[in-house]
Formats: sequence, C-alpha cells, structure tokens
Amino acid sequence: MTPNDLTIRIGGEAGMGLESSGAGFARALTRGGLYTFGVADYYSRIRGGHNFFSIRVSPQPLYSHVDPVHLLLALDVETITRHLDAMVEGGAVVYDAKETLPSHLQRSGVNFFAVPLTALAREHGGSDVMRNTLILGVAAGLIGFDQAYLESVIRDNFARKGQAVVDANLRISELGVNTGRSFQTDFPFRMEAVPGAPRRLIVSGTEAFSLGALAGGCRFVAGYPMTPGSPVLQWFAAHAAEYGVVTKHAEDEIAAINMAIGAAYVGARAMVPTSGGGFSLMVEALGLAGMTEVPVVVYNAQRPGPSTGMATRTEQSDLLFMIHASQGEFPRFVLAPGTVEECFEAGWQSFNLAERYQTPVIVLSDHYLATSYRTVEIDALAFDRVTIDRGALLTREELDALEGPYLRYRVTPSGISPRAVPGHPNAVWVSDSSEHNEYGAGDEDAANRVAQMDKRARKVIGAEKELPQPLLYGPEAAQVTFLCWGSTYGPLREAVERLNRERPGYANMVHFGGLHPFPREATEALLAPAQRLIVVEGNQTGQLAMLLRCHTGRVADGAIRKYDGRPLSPEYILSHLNGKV
Amino acid sequence: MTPNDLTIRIGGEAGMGLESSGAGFARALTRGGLYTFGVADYYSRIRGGHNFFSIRVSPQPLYSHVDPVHLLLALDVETITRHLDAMVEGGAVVYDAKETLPSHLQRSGVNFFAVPLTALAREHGGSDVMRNTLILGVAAGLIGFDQAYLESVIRDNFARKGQAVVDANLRISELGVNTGRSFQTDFPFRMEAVPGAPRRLIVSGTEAFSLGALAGGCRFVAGYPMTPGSPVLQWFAAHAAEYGVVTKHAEDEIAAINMAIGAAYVGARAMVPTSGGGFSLMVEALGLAGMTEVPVVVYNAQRPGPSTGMATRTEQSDLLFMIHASQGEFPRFVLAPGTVEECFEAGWQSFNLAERYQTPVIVLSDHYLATSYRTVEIDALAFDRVTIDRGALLTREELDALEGPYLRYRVTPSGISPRAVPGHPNAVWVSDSSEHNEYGAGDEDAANRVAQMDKRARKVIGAEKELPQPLLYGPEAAQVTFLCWGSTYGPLREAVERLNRERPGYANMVHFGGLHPFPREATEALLAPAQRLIVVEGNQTGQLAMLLRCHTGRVADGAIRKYDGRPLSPEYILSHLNGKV
Amino acid sequence: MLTRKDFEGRERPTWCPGCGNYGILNAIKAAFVEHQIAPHEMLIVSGIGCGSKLPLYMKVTGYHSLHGRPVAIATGARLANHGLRVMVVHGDGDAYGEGLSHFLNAARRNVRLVDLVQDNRIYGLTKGQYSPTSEHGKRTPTSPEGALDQPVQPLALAIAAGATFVARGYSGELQHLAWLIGEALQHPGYALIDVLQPCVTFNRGYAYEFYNQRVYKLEDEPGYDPSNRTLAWEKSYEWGERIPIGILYRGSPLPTYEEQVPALRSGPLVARPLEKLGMAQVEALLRELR
Amino acid sequence: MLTRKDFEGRERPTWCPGCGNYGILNAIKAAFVEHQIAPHEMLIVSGIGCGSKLPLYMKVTGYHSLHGRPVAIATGARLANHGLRVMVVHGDGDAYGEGLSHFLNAARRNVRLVDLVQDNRIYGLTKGQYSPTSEHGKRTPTSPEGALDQPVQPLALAIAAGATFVARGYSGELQHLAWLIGEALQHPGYALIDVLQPCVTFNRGYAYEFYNQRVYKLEDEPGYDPSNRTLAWEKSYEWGERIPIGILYRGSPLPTYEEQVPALRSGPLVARPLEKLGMAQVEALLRELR
Ligand SMILES: Cc1ncc(C[n+]2csc(CCOP(=O)(O)OP(=O)(O)O)c2C)c(N)n1
Ligand SMILES: Cc1ncc(C[n+]2csc(CCOP(=O)(O)OP(=O)(O)O)c2C)c(N)n1
Ligand code: SF4
Ligand code: SF4
Ligand SMILES: [Mg+2]
Ligand SMILES: [Mg+2]
Repeated sequence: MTPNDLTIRIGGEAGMGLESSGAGFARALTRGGLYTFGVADYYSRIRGGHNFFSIRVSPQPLYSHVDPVHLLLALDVETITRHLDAMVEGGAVVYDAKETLPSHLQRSGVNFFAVPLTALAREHGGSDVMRNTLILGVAAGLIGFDQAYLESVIRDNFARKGQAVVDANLRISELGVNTGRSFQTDFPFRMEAVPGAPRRLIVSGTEAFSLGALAGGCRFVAGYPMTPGSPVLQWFAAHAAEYGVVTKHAEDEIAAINMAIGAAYVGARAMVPTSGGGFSLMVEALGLAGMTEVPVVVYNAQRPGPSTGMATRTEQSDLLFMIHASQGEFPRFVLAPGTVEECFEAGWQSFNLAERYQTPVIVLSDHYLATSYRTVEIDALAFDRVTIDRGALLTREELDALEGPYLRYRVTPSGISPRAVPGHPNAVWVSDSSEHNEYGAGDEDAANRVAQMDKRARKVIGAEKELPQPLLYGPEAAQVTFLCWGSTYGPLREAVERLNRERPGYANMVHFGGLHPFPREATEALLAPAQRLIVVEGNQTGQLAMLLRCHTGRVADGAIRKYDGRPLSPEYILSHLNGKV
Repeated sequence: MTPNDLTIRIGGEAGMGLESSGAGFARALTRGGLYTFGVADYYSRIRGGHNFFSIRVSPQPLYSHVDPVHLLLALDVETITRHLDAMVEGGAVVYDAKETLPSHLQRSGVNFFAVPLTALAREHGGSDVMRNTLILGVAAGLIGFDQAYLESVIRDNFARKGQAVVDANLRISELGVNTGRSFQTDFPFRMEAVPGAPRRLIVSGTEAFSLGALAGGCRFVAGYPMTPGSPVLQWFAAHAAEYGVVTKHAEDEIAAINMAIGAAYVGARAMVPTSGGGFSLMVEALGLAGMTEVPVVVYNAQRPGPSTGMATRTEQSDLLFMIHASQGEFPRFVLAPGTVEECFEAGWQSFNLAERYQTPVIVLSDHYLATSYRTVEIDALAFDRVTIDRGALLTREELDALEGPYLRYRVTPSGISPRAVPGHPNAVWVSDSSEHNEYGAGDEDAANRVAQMDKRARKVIGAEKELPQPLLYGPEAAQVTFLCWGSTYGPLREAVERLNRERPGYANMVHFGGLHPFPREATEALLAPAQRLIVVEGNQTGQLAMLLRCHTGRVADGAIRKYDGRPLSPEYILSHLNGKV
Repeated sequence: MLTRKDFEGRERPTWCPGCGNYGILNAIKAAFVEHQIAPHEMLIVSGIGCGSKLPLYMKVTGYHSLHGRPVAIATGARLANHGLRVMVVHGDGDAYGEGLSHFLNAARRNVRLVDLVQDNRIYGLTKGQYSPTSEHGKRTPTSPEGALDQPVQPLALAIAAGATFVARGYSGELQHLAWLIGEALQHPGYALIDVLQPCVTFNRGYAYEFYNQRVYKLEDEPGYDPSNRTLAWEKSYEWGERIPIGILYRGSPLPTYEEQVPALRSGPLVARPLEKLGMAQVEALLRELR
Repeated sequence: MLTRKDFEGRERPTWCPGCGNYGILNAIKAAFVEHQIAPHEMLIVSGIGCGSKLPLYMKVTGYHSLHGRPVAIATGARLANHGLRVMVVHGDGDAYGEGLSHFLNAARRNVRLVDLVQDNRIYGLTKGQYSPTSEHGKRTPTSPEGALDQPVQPLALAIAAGATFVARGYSGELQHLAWLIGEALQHPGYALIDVLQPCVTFNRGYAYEFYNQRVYKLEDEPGYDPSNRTLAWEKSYEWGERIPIGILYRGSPLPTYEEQVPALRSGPLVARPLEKLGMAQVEALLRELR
C-alpha cells in the first residue's frame, strides 16, 4: 500500500444515501484525473443495518478494491466499531462531534477528527444527506484534492433539485474542505488531482453491460425486479424512449423470458436481466429457446444462494447451474466477463452469438462486478469494435427469392439453418417445442430425432473459439498459476502483481471470460507449462475446478474460495495463499 | 435368441387400447408361471400414430426387452410395414383377413396368418377392443399357452364392465386360441405355462416406486399432470383414501412443490412426481428446501428433451441438471434406480435420506423404467426391509423437555440440527430463506454465513455411502467394463451376459443407482482393475462419463449412447460395441 | 382473394374423430377468409395440449410453445412487431391452470391479442385429469374421489381483470364461432373467446348433446346489453339449463398496451433497421459516465 | 391468558420509521391476543418483500419463504396439519404479481387461510418499482414514462375467483384492522384482507394523509350488505374520493378444502403415527400386481 493508493470509506446506516454520495465522490476524483475503484456494501433492508461505500483512489489504473482503509468517514459510531481494525497506521477517522467515543474505539496510530456533522448540516439546510456532502468535503480537504471537481459533481448531481439545494451543498462542501485542510498535519496521506489528465469514464458493470447490449442492438428487455439483475432493466427503461427500446417489467420472471422469446421469435434482439432466483424460474423457457433455436440473451447477476440467500451481496455460485439448466440437452453459451471492459463486450457479443448460433446465451455477472465503479480510459468501452452480425437471418430479398417450402430447421453441415422471422409469404411455418422435423412440425421418427439433435449439437462444435478466450496475465512461466473466472479477475490480478513485485516471475494467472462450451484446447495450451495450479473463486464447491478436471483432466493443486457474501480481495487471496503454499 | 425366449408384439393405432391389452397378456403369462418383460411404444397423441406393445416371455427371469420379434400381432397394415424387419426366421404375423397385403410386405421365412379380426369382433359384440382379445387369444393358441390364465385375466380386467362383456371376451378369446392352435404347424415357437411355479408379481417402475414411497411413509403427494411422472400422482390418488394420503393435483408445478414443502415443513413425508419440464419449474423451490432444510422428495421420470421434446418416449438426459439445479450451493441426493426392485427401495429410502439429512432428494427414473412391466418374484418388493427413520426429528417428549430457546439451525459437528415441526410451545421459530442464524432469522454476518454454509455442506460429507452403491455385475475381472446408470441396467446386463456366453469372462458392468453425492471411493475401488471402460447411457453428451472424469479422473475409453427417444436394447449395445471394440 | 384452400396445412389433424377442435379449426379458417388475413400476416402462438396442436394443422405462421406460456410469448411478439396480428390458441388447462396469471395480465394490459381457449373442461393430451374448469366433484385419474376445487370462472375473471372483450363460443356453432373470432380480431385490445369444446374421449358428459340442448345466443336475447359490465359479470355465472354464447362483454375500447409504448410510436420495433449507434449517441451515452 | 408481551419478537423491525407495516404488526398481535391464539398455534407463511419480514419481528411460528409462493406453501401446511392455524402475510407484488395464480386458486379451493396482503402499491424491498396495484401512469424506475398496465383489482378478482370472505383494511386504523383479522380468523375458509399500507419511502402519494381523508368503514355505511356478491363486486371498484374499508363480501360459508379430503376425516395428517404398512395392507397392495 503506497501513499499513492488510498482507500476512503464512508459508513453509516441504510437510508443515508451513502452509495450515491460515495459514487459522486469517486466521480469527482475521476474528473480530477485520478483512477478510482468504488464498491458498496449494504444490507437487504431499506432502513437500518450498517452500509458502507469504499473508494480506492490512485494516479495509476486500478482493477480491484483492497481491504486496508486510510480514511474512514463515520456517519455513526457503528462505522468505527466495524472498520477500525481495517485502518492502516497513520490513518484517520472523521466522525460526528456529537458522539463521545468509548475508549475501546480509540486506537494508537489512528487519528480521530471530530466534526459537528449533524449540527452543521442542520445549520445549512437541514437535510441529513448534507452530512454526506460535508464529510466528503472533509475528505477532499484532508487528502488535498482540488475542491473544484467536487463542486462540479455537486452541481450535476443536485441540479434537478434546484439551485437552492445546489448552493447549500456547495457551501457545506467548502466548509468540509476547509475543515479537512485544517487537519492535514495529522494525516500523512495525500491524493492531489492530476490536472492535465485525459478525460476518463467512471463506470459500473451494470452500465458497461447495458451500454454494450444497447450498442449491440438489444431492443427488447423484459424482467422482474431482482437485485442485482434489475439495474440493467432499469438502465434500459431509462433509455428506452430515447433509443427505441421496449422494456417490460413483467408479472414474473417466467413471463419475462417468454416475452423475450416471443420478441426474438419475430426478430428483435431480446434480453432478460435477472439474478439466480429469477433465473430459476426461467429454466423451462431456456429449453424452449434451445429447442426452437430462438436467440435470446439471459443476464444473470449472481448473488449468494441458495434460495433468497443474501440479496445485496456477492457470490460466484451459479456457474454449473447455468451450464446444465433445463431438461434435455441443447447448445448454449455461457460468458463471464471479468471487468467493465469485458462487460461491455459481452453486451454486444452475446447477441451476435445468440443470433449466429440461434441459441440462448447466458452472461454471468455478479453483485460485485455489477455494482462496483471503476475509472477507465475514454475508449475502454470500445464502441468502435462493436459489430452486429445477425448470422443466417434471411433478408427480405432472400425470402422473396425463396423457392419451395421454407425449412426452418433444415439439416445443414454446420447445423445452422437459415432463419426467417414471421411476416413473409414465402416463409410460413410453425415452430414446435416438441422434437420437430425440418419444417418445424412435431415429428417422433427416430431418425429425424437423431438428425435434429445432431444438427443442434453440431452448431457449437468448435464454437468455443468464438467465446472470449482464457487470458494469461503475468509472466508466461511462473511457479504458481492461478485460475479464476468472472469478477475475480480484478482482485486476483492485483494479488498476482503484488506477488511478482516481491518475487519477480513467481505467479501468473489465467482468467476465463467464456466457460461454455469449455475452451479445452486453449486451456490445455495455456496450462501446459503451469507448475502449480490454484483455482480462486467465489463459491464453496469449486465450480471452475470441477469444470477444469472434467474437460482437461487437470486437478488443481489448491483452491482459494470465498462464500461469505463479500467479494474476494487481493489481501484475502494472499493470506489464503500463504496458508496453502 | 432361444426358442425359450419369445417376443410377441401387438401393434396398431393410438386409441386401440393396446397398452392395457398387452399388459393384460403379460399378466396372464405371469400367472402361467412365466417371466415377462413388457414395454409400450406410443405417440404423444390421443388418436392415430403407430403404437405397439412388446411382450418378451421366458421361463427364466428377464431384465430387458429385446429387438427381435417372433410373433407380430398386427391390428393394421402399418404394423407389418414397421416391424417386418424385426422378425426372426420362422416368425409369424397375425393380421386382419380384411386386408390384402401388398407383395413388398411378404417376407420369406415369415408366416402370415390371416384372421377375420374385425369381422369376428363385430359378430361377438361389436367393440373394436375385442379384436385385441381375439388376437391375443390367437397368440396364446400359437405358442401353446394354457388359455385358463388368459381367461382369469379377462375375468379380472373386464369385471367392472359387467358379466356380458366378460362373457363376450371369454368367447372371443377362446375362438382366438382355437384359431391359433390351428396354425401351430406353421409356427415353430412354443411357450407353455409352468403350472407349479410360485406366484409372482408383474410390476412397472411407477408401481414399484409408488409402493416403496407409500411403505416408506409418504403421506402427501402434489403434482401437475406430466408424462411419464404423473402416473405416480395418479397411483397415489387411487390409493389415497384407503391409505390416508393427501394428494393434490395443483394449479402448476410451482404450486405443487411449494405445497409439498409446506406439508414437509409441518411434518408430513411429502413428494412431487413430475418429468423434466415440470421439474424445471420446481427449481427455485428446490433451493428453498435446501436452504431451509426441509425434507422433500422429487421424483423425475425423464423423457427426451429439450423442452417438450418427446412426451411419450424415453431418455436419460436430466442427470447433470438434477445435480446442479437452483441458484447457489446446497446438499442434495440424486438416486437413479435401475430395476423395479430398486424403484421400490428408492421409494422408501429417499424419505429416510430426506429426513435424516434434512435436504431434498431427487429420484430419477425415465419413461422406459416407469412404464415397462416386469415379472418378479413375490418378495422382490422387499416390504420387510423397509424402515422409517425420521432422523433428528424431535419427539413431543424431547420438545417438552427442551430448555432455552429452540435453535432450528444449530451448528453441530454433523451439520444436522435437531428438527422440530410447528405446533409445540417450546419450539417457536421462523425459518428464513435468506441466510439465517441458528434461530432461523435472516442474518448477513459474514461469520454466520460461513458457519451455516459449512454446516449444511457438512451434512453430506461421507453421505454418499448412504446411497445405493455402484454395483458390479459379471466377473470381477474382464476385458471390457461397462458403466451405466438408471434404467440402462436391464439392457446392459443382458448384453454383458451374452458377451460372456460367447467369450466367458469377457465383460462386466458397473451400475450406478446413486449418483450424487458421487460415490468416488467405491467407484475407484470397483474400477481399479478395469481395463477398458465403456459408458452406456441414454443421452447425447455423456453425462455419466463427465461425472466419472470430474470425480475420479477416469476417462472412458468408449461410449455407447442413444437419444432417439427409444430405450437402449441389448442388440443396440452389442452392435455399437462391435463398431467400437 | 384468399380462400379456404390457402389455409390448408401439410398435416392432417390427429384429434379423435368428433373432437370439438375440428370445428374450431374450421371456424378460424373461415374467419381468416372472411377477414382476408393471409397465413403470413398472422402468428398463432399455442401452448401444449390437444388443442394447442391447431396451428400445425393449417397453414399459418405459428409457435407451438410451452404449456401455459403462449400468452406471454404472444405479448412479446406483439411488442416487438405490432404490425403482425397475433392470436393465442390453447386449452383450458393451459390458459386457466398453468397460464392463469399470464391470461389475467394480458387482459389488464390490453395487449392486442385474440385469446381463444379450447375449453373442454378436461386435460385431453395427458389423458383425462380434471382441469381448472372441471366441475366440483368430477372423478378423474387425479380426483378419483371427485375434484374438490370450485371451477375457475374464466369469463368473470377476465371481466374483473379488465378485459374489454369477453366472449364465449361453441365449437358446435361454427358460423357463430367464426363470427366471434372476426369480432375479436377487430377488437382493439385483448379479446378472450372461451370456446365450449367437446372432448369426446375424456369428457363424455360435455358432449354435443349436452351443449346443443343448452346453448343460446346472447345476440338473440332481447335486451341483453354487452356494454354493461355488471350485467356481463352476472351473466358469466349462468351455467345450467341455459348456457349463453356470444359476446358477454364489450366495453369501450381502451388504448392498447402497444399504442402506449413510447418506443413504438414510430412503427413496429422490428421494422427499424438494426444499426450501430451513431457518434452523437455514443457521445451522449458517455457523457453520463463522466 | 395471553398478552401482547407473549408475542414480542427477538428482533426489532428494520422497516422505515412511519412504515405502514408497524400498524399491521400491531394489529396482528392485537388480534391474536383478542382471540387467544398462542405463538405456536399459528403458522405465518410470508413471501419476500419488506412486509414479508413481519413474522421475524414477532414471536410466532413462521416461514419466510419465496417471493410469490407463500400461499402454495400455506396450502400444503394446512393440508398436512389442519390442526394448525395458518396465515399468509405478503406484499402486493408477492400476492398479485409473482403469486397471482396461487392467490386465486386458494380462493376457489377455499383452503382455510387468512391471506393478509400489505398493499403499498409499490415494490418496497427492491426500491420502488411499480407493482400490480400501482396506478396507470405511475413513474418508477421500471416505468420512467409511466406504468402502462391497468392495476389489478384484487378484491374484484377474489370475488370472481370464488372467495367467500373479502375485506380491505388500513394500517392507519389499527383497531379496525385487528377486528378484521379476527373476523377472518373465524371465517371457515379462505379469507383475503387487502391492507392499505403506506410506504413512506417509495410511494409518498399514498401516505397516511391520502388515506386518512378517504377511507370510510363499510360497517358504518347504512344499508351496505356484504352478503350481496354483485354489490360487493361493484363496491370493490370504488376508489377515489371515498375508499371503502371493512368486509366487502362475506358469502355463506362453503366447505373448506381440508374438510372434503377423505384422508383428513380422521384428523390432521401429521397427527397419525407414521408406521410401516401392516401385513394385510401389503397383501392387498400385492394383489393388484398379480
Ligand atoms: C410444464 C408442463 N407441465 C405439464 C405438461 C404436460 N401437459 C401437456 S398438455 C397438458 C394439459 C392439457 O390440457 P389442456 O391445456 O386443457 O389442453 P387439451 O389437451 O385439453 O386441449 C399437460 C398438463 C407440460 N407439457 N408442461
Ligand atoms: C423470484 C424472485 N423474484 C424477485 C425477487 C426480488 N424481490 C424481492 S421483494 C420483491 C418485491 C417486493 O414487493 P412487494 O411484494 O409488494 O413487497 P413490499 O416490499 O412492497 O412489502 C421482489 C421483486 C425475489 N426475491 N424472488
Ligand atoms: S382427447 Fe379430447 S380434446 Fe383430445 S383430441 Fe381427443 S376428443 Fe379432442
Ligand atoms: S420501503 Fe416502504 S414498505 Fe419498505 S420498510 Fe420502508 S416504508 Fe415500509
Ligand atoms: Mg382441456
Ligand atoms: Mg408492495
């Protein structure tokens, strides 16, 4: 932890608006030319329960949050109780002067700055949320961050509440900054703005995926609210009128996916965002899409299960469920982006895969990836690389020229049958969810069954090459090779960096961003030189480790797993590695 | 194929009542001291489409149907068209004299006996179903089977339709027998009754499983009609009043499993019978049972998928789906009985497992196993071995003596927490489908989460030993070792026998009747001496082969798979083996 | 000029001889001819059941989908292409059992669908279990002691759910049924037609003889005013010696769901070319992230 | 003699200050005291949502189950132990959205349940999306341009589904609500209580001020006859300047589902010892297989 890399944490009760204040502060830091990584931690309740938002900030790009905290902004005493242990030497706690801290909440090496938060907020307008503005001002003052960026964000964020609110917040922010500055002598860490830095973006996994999907032509989104999947539904709802998208908050998840299938059947690029429990209700229809070869994209932002589990926390425990969900056997793709960049790509690539292979595509995210914010370069969301490839979708002209009856499920060498959508006189057919013949009509003949099963299976022979490939990060050869998938990329990447900083060439890692069909050959090639394999994943049973053994025969030498609802962190990985190596 | 082993096939259109007639004939043969194996083949329609019922009969016990046919009872010409190729040399076709057979339907080495089926049926009472009675009489006459047994079945089966119907059928049956006898010189195969044989049973997988479940204390069955699962619901409905069982045909499968969970929560042994598509809708609630530790038994009689698939046919393609269904991770058991004897055992054992481990148990059957009839010894359904073990279920006395607050989810070394059911003043608690603490109340604390996850996972450490163990059939050492699961047992067993008859000691097989938690140690021990492994299963992707590699590292040397909706047969296995060895 | 022949399917129905579904199939074809709707202008989404096989037995664009879900699929299809006519055809088990919630939601949303329910008051394809509309006490394989549920009242429920076109047809009255289908097709919004459909194999008590003696047409009923919702609601309970068929309720049309969606004002979703975002759009989107 | 204290839970509610659920919690406790129902004699099955956390905040046997499924679970519980009282407590999204079909089926089955719906006309726990009872045009995160669905009419639907006890309560009228719960508990069969529940955080338009000015009690309404089904059905649509609370419909009781199940005549299922089959039973069963 260099002084060039700070973590600021703001904590308090649910209902205090911590997340949006914290995200606003991260935005200000980003505008100030710094890189941030912001992550929220909250309970599944509307009020009460301890919530916090951590912002890591550095002049260098960041891929993960970290555990140690430099500056704790405590809106209540509970925050101090919970996070004092995480504070670094020389760190500081800012708290409300109205509280008297019990002695066990003091800690040598940590400074305590009392600020009359509630009193000042009342004085300046009354709204409790102004304490957030105030305390974040204090933070800016403490680290020596240019308050102009803070002010610009305040202006943007409070604009729709009117000039009076903006002004009040600006005033209290300034008060905070000055207060913070006055404490600087007792706080060794600084993080100044980088004035000439290029403009950057601050973006969450939810936003990145939604943007990718929109860019990729997603025009129909149906869902039912469920944390942390529904923010994608809500993102699309907010952009629907402007970008010509139909969104539907349906009566339940079953309706949502069936609506999406109906929309896709008639030719729209359609998606359902959900979380594991909602996905469970979509399982039957997933098979319908597989059988009738309807391209549909399912976005599952995982949260800890089983059942209701922990609604506002994170886990990576739905992988094998995604691969095997629904009765019978049919091809599907499972993607698991690891960064916001990859979320964006998964957004558009999933639709190309779905339409080219005429089969469902599942994008697995999780609460951590979906809700954390990261500062990235302006071109990180690569809009210019987006393509829209609708595969063997017959154009109007091709349909005009069609002779003879249209065979929706023609048996072809590739397994892919030219696809029409309803509405053309030359392509009038019925798709049957029962095993069907080339016309689409139910047919129980044994040879036909095998022909259609083989046709569908054939579609994905070799198609794992179309998925994001397993990526090696770090030196080609290393003593330890870590494996991970999805959102574990960031924390593990940082752990690998730190290991190599201490012992150059010690560790590398392979990240899976596409897991089904399993990229066997690429994996075998990447892992051939690996000496010691350790699989790091956010679940209890080791789902990637199982896939690895099943498809390559490699048995991992160790595992680092986490399933307490909190994301993996570099420190967690390193401390568990030491327990293992 | 010895003359001691005949297959008689009756074929015609849907709606002709073939299945019940065929089953009746198999019952008569059983009463006559013979062993039978009866299997139906029909379309998912109420009328039309070609249906047939095959009865294999022998003085020796049988475990499977076979492909070759000795005697074809053709109620229509289509039957001859479809099955002529399956006829053995010397076989015979009985058909309706009103038809003129086209020349391509003649075959040397096969005799054709014309009988005025329709004409005689009309003469004797008019009902078309009487053609079935007549033609089965012809069959009895041809093979020299004592008509008294046929008559006893006719009396039982038609009794509720009144004496007139019984008499008419008896008359026409006798006519058939006499006609059959008159053809005997042109038909070389005989199958006489074994008069002094012990009484035996003729039983389907559906019946065996239902009986086992009832014997095991199943008192609540909720379901929604779906072939081939609902026959279990209907069996229970028919026996409900007599045996004190509540059955509920619910509004959908979601309601069905949630009702069962509600019933189990208050202390009843509860089950949901379904098929894959219905199971897909139960996935969310399965996780609820896992999380809240409610014992519930799910019976899935598989049919070909994906989606509606082939409603009246067979497949073994839901295995991995069963193991991974529902978001998050929780313990469960998956059983896959292979014979009616094992169906019976799975019936009661599943409830003991569910209650002892307080977790859902899935019993996987399939259309073939559920609907085929087999003659077994009178004690094959081992009622005397049934036990009812409710596990750590607190008795009234134990609850009376309880001190302090009741901890429904107490963290114990075994992971099993003493369970109460609602209704006692000393055990008042709320079970939460969110992660909960020992009281059952939602709790998001990280340490609590891990404690409860580990507690649940701990329940099944070593519990694979409680499952039906993988069973070796055949010599200890062999050149080829086959692996299979579920209903493939019968056909594969016969294939192994035949191989060893030709080349003694050539083949053996291992059958899995319990697949999750995977019996790793037992499998490794059994397979250690195996030279060449071939996995035989009724699916496309090789699901057992995947499990095998994943859990033991063993890669099968070959695979024999079938997914055309028809069951594996000994001949299919042998011919595909020759293609492979 | 379209004729019956234009709707001839490739396959012959496999329904039992005498099944009420033949009449429904013929009525649908007749309505399409009458209203000159070509096979490719119509999407029939069906569920799973005997009756749901209907689109396979005529020439039409169709989707033989999942048990209980055709209404949701049809809703999605309409929202993505409201230039296409969409009809749902399914059994009573499909519509009022597994699919009950979708049916009521389509009604309150007023998605423009003709929802034709083949109400044989039994599960046909799975061989005769009682259905949501089976009468109390009905003995079937899942209710050998008699069904204990009171039957669903689909017409009353549809009205309570907000449907503005609620009708009952009878497959033994082909012309009348064809007329009803035509009216429903012209109704701007969700239209339910519950069709009394004899299942001659599994529900012999409700065969043609039963209905022929009882059904009467509301159009012939002096003074019956289908625009009176309370009257319609009461009428929907009439079942016994007299069974009404015809349009029970026709409320003043409400805007359809599709009409109200901002993104659909400029035409069907699928009619717009699927293009990459423009520079200005990308700029605007990125601005939100700064 | 049970008192309020006997229902004190281990945990304090985490609802927002001012949330209507506090009133409902208090009314439930008051009703249990009034009718002397001990915590172990009642099973409260709840769904998922803010309000569904209720059983966790009092002393009672409970099951905080799945979103939309508590009615099905409660039905199973009643069928397996009709010696136990069973109540369902859940939100409007749970009851009329995800769980719509189970609600209507419980009504037509007449399972003896008190079904209390915390109708805040919004999804609380997931932070303010529109719910099945939200008004047309409501702007929320999933309907930024205004909701396009017409709201579900739960009372009308319950009546149409065959419920014989249909009531509306208001969490701001604690004593009245407690009385309603008591009446519902005594009703032999399915009883719906839709409770107007202010969500002070996500649905400020329907706060106490809104309801306090509008609600009136049907009991005080001269001439209102809750046994008249048509009247009740019409009344269920009244919503505006005046909003009725009280018992809208109380039909003559029908036999409960549980009463009609042959296997339950001799007492609750779980009360019978779970024993192996006797020799004679085995013999009888094997006879079917010969
Ligand atoms: C999810 C699911 N559950 C059950 C089934 C089995 N199933 C097929 S058709 C049917 C009911 C048929 O009844 P109905 O909808 O009234 O149609 P009918 O056959 O009477 O025309 C059922 C339960 C299924 N295909 N899918
Ligand atoms: C299957 C499923 N879908 C979605 C969710 C997410 N979810 C939790 S509560 C809720 C809705 C809450 O609304 P309501 O039922 O009205 O209860 P309230 O919070 O308003 O009391 C939803 C959609 C879930 N838990 N399970
Ligand atoms: S079973 Fe009934 S509904 Fe099905 S085809 Fe036959 S008559 Fe028609
Ligand atoms: S969000 Fe609304 S319903 Fe939920 S606790 Fe707060 S006020 Fe109550
Ligand atoms: Mg029906
Ligand atoms: Mg609500």
